[in-house]
Amino acid sequence: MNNILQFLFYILIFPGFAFCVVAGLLIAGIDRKLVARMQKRIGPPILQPTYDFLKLLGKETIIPRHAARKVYLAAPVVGLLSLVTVSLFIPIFNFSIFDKPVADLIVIIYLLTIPGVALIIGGSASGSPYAGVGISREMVAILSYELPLVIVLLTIGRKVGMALDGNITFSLKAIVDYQAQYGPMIAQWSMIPAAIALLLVIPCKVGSLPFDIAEAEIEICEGPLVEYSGPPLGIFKLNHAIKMFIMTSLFVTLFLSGAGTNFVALNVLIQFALAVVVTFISISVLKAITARLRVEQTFKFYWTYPTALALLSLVLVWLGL
Amino acid sequence: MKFPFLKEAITSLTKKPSTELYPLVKKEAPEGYRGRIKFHADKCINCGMCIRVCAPDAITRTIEKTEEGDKITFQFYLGQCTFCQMCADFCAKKAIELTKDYSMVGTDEEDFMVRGTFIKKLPPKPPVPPAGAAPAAAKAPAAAPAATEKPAEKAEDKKEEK
Amino acid sequence: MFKKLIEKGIEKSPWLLHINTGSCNGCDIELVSVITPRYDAERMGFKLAGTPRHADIVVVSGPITSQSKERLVRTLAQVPDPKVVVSIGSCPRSCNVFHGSYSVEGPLDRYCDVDVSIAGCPPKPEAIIDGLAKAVEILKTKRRGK
Amino acid sequence: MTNHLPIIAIQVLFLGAFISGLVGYKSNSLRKFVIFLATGTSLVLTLMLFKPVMMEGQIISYWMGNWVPVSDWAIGIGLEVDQLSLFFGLIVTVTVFLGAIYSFKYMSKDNGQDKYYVVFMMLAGSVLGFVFTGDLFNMYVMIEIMTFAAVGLTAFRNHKAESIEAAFKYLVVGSIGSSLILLGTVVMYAQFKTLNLAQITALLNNAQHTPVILFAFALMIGGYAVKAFIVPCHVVAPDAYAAAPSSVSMLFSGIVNKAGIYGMIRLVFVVFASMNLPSMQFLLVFLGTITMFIGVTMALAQSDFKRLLAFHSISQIGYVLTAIGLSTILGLTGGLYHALNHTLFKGLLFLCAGAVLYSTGTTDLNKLGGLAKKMPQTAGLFLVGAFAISGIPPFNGFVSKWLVYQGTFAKSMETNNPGYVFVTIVALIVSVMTLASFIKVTQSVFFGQLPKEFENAEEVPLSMRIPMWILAALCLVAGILPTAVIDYLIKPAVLAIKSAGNYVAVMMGQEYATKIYTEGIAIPKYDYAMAGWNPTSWLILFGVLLIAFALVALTGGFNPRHIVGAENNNAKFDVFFSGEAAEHSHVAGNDLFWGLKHNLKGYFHFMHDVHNGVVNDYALMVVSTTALVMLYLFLLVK
Amino acid sequence: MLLENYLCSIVLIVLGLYAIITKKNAFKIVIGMGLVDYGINLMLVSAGFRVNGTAPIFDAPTQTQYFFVDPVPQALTLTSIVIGACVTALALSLVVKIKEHYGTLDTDKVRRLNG
Repeated sequence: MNNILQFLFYILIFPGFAFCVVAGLLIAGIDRKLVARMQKRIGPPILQPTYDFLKLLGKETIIPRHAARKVYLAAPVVGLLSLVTVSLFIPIFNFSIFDKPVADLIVIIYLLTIPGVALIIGGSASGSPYAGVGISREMVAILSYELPLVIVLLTIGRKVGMALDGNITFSLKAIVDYQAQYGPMIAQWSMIPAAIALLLVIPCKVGSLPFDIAEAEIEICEGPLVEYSGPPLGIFKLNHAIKMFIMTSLFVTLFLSGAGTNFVALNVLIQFALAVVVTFISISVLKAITARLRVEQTFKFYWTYPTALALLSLVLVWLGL
Repeated sequence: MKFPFLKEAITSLTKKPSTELYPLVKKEAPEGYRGRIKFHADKCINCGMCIRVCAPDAITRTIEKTEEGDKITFQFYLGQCTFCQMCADFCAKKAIELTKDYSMVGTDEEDFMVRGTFIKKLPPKPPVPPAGAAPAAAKAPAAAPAATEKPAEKAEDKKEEK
Repeated sequence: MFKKLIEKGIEKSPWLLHINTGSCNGCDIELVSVITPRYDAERMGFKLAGTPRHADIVVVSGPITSQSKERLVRTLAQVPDPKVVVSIGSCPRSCNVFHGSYSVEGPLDRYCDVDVSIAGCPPKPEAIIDGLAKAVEILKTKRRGK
Repeated sequence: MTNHLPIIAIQVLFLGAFISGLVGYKSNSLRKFVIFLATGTSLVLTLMLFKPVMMEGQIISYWMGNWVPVSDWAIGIGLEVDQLSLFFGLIVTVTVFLGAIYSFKYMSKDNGQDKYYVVFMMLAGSVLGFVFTGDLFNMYVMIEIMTFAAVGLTAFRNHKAESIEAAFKYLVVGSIGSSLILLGTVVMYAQFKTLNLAQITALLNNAQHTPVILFAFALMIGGYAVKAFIVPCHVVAPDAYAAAPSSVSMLFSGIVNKAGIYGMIRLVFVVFASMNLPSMQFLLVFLGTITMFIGVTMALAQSDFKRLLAFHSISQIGYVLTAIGLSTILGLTGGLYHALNHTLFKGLLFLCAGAVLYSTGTTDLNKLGGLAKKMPQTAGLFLVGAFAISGIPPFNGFVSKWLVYQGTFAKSMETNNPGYVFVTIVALIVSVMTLASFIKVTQSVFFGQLPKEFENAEEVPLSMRIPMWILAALCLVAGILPTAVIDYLIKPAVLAIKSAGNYVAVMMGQEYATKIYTEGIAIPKYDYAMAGWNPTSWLILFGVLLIAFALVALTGGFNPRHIVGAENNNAKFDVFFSGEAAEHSHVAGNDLFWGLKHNLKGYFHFMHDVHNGVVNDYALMVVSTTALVMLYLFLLVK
Repeated sequence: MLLENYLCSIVLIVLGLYAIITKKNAFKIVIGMGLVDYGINLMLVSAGFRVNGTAPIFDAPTQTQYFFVDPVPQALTLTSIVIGACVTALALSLVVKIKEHYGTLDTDKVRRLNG
């Protein structure tokens, strides 16, 4: 019986829903504050995304005439679900809800595409031509950042696999244990190109400024979200925030984790702090100083620079460095 | 791969943001700012230049005959005004003044109406001279009510010319 | 308790939609300058939204020209409740210098009830911030009124 | 009694063909009943085979006319059903049964239905025969009947010029493939003087790979590559799939290319048993990777629904071939599992395409749009199929693709050869491109705005939706219970592939086999553990969350009063056109993925020129592939 | 073994493939397919040849001593010829239909399905 209760606790409270929502909204607030400060303006309060979410809950939901009702309403929920499921998989220093190592790196790759797909299906269901253009851009964005992301994860899998038991591992827990022994992954110079590649992938995955070709506010009026209003839009904005937290905490787990203290609460704080630092480096700085790229520039950028970096570290790891 | 403004972005993190905390710290409008109109009703001589000169016809005048003179109210509708200060410049008596009050927010028409009323006393009516006395004499003492009489004279000149 | 939270949300994060019905762009630049670092409306939660569906406060600038009348009405209808209409500058209030022209279709309140007006041609950014603050109060009353 | 089941299953299908031909023109419903009966019984018979073969590991051998081998020399035609054959047999019978039910209503609009059903049953019977047979020449005859029936069905709608052209091209390329297989069979017979697969396997086990054997091997590989539509010889497939009626296209992608893959497996693993040579593995993995990549990139550039699905079938066959080429236990499991999944979700997608064709009359992506409102069930089922093929977790595509990735990457770790990492990366990118092209179809066909001429499109009749529902359910089941599917279906088949000796022993008698296999019949140990991934645990997670949130959504979201439906002429519910009146403008078909097509412009133009539609170039591609394979075999395979 | 049989069949097969690949006329392609089939049939028959073996027919009921040619390839050739005939028949019917729809047999023109 307590297994079920423990499961519910895991799902609804700690690494699951509540923790995700709070951490996601906090990180989104910090990110907007940092960007504002970098532009020498005071910037919104840290709880601004929370207020946005609450306000959207209070608004009226209009379902446009051409929309397919059920899919239109279900899309944001499905996106949120998959994000929460991913957050269950990401171990925090040495705390993971699965006792034995579960090969979950590829599961994470796929679960992280579901929010993108949910956004696309939602936009497509709303039936607006702006959404159509937004969808095509979002898909090109997914196509462009998937290549470097995959290579980075395979490199890590290879690196940790070779060290631990000579066979490939796709388990995040094994990666954390590896870093507990040999120190954070970023300390090894052969993994630094992969770290940089993953840092470059995060803004496009989260959809923040230089690469937010899908939700371009001015050109295609928020792309797929053009017809959304009220709670569904709120959930999509929540997805956006949680995705920011998950991608950064994934980066922390992959590159900056280690043994960590034995208090879970302290670990969570350290993970959150590192996540904020990573958000600052990868998302806020770029958002403050760059303008939006065009669709094919994004595609060309991702299939050249980050891919080359990732391949470089793959080759280095392959040579056993 | 050059990142523009990266240095400025990082350094500005440490500096104080350059935002003016407006609602908390009230800010004075600069000198000579053309803000809300203030109408000194006492100085106005109802010459009507401001109405003539106002492009969007924001100024309306209503005259009301009362026993001690005609009660004139000037109404400046700020919702229609372009704050070009032409009325203030052309006003001979400097009766219109645009203050530095810039915060003109209102929810209905009334908040934008600036009104000023004054009574324009007619000069004491001179004793009616016997008929046929020279009109020139009538002209000199009645300097004050020039506007009202002028049209009357004009009408006579026209008749003579014809 | 939940209602109070949502009210706080509405008060703290009003999103703007800017509709330009033929204005001379004086008021438009002033509105956008409100979001620049100097006046930074974002610290009060204001954000320009791309579509009417995301908007709470609709800021209209410019005398309603005949071309933009039909589009204005349609876009205003597409904004979800609770919404507030703000007219910025004196054009929407009374199409100031353009009144009476063949192509101007009269002040804004012929098409919707204007909640807040900000006079000034163009109004100072501080005035716009005051106006928007006033709009947020009305938005709250509208929300509570529902 | 169980010995007779396979032959009866095959004969029932052929019998169904002839009886429906005889009784067909009289009354429609009688013919439907005959077809339903025939496909139903063959399905039941194959299912009855499931317990003895899969559970107890018994291999059924059946000699036609009871011509048992005389003094260790096979003279008759033998049927041999081991776990691998039954695995593909099950796929065939299930697909045929569902395809038959679907085509009852789907073909009702066409005339000459009795001819359709005769050829339909011939195709079904021949593929089942091909899968169950244990005789080399019998395999050739069955493959020939299959090609024949496929060409006939492609040309079924002969009032359309495209189907005639597609049929002719398919016939030319298909007959070249069959001739290659026949030539291979002839050379094998000239060498071993016997046609029985088991005996040839035994003789080959000891014999040195002489050039003649390599020549026959290369010819057979070339022939089966044409049948399985592997890339250099795939060009004919999209024309045939697009021109054939959808219930037949479902058969094409379900069983015709699976027959090619089965032939390839039987050949490479059991008969020639040469898969432990790294050079052979490299050949298959190389062919599979190209097939994967070219299939999906061509699919992205299509603007016709069924042609897009056809190119996806080719790319998924690339997945299967790559996984099988690894010849590790994990690779084989991934490959077979993906073959099963591919038949399920591709069948579902082709049926959805058929449903769209049935109610709107066109499958051009640029003309369709917004059908979800008119055909909600088909749209929902299509989404299930699209998510399954692009590998979204709860569905089966994810499981088998995940096995393929792990297999390729584990292979790279074992052999320390970076080439396999490149294969894993290509596989993952192809999976994302599959997702991209299905997003394109979803947006172009089901969502977006409904064009004027499809105002009166309505949902397809129930008898067409039942097979779709069954396939969707199977997709979900195969996705949620992978360990069960693997233990009962795929593990025995993988063991059967790996233990050729067992195959020979049953057919030719135990002592014959021990004499040949001096080192004893190696039964490989199934060391494949699901790598600790206990799917059920995180699926429960997903389920609990789903329920939790479904409740929230059902109670009308967070403010029930505010969900406002769309009254018809209120401007509030018009699509936002930045103020303009909402006229019909639907972003669909070719105007999606501009960024990608712009960057890969060179590649797409080249690919367009390669598929130029001239039969001679197709034939040239087939012959040159076989020549290259032959050259490769002679030079590298030692 | 009959070397000239095998050479002749190889020549037939290569000629057939040459016809299929280079000839632009659909009718000639069908002839090419036929040629390939006949080549393979020739090789199939000559595979069963045994020096001074007789035809595999039991003419005298009592005769015990027989030395036959291998009968199996001959059986296979029968099926193969039948299949070759049917393929040619189907191909020709399609060629007639192509002429009816496209008005030409030139494969360069019969290419609506491409890309």
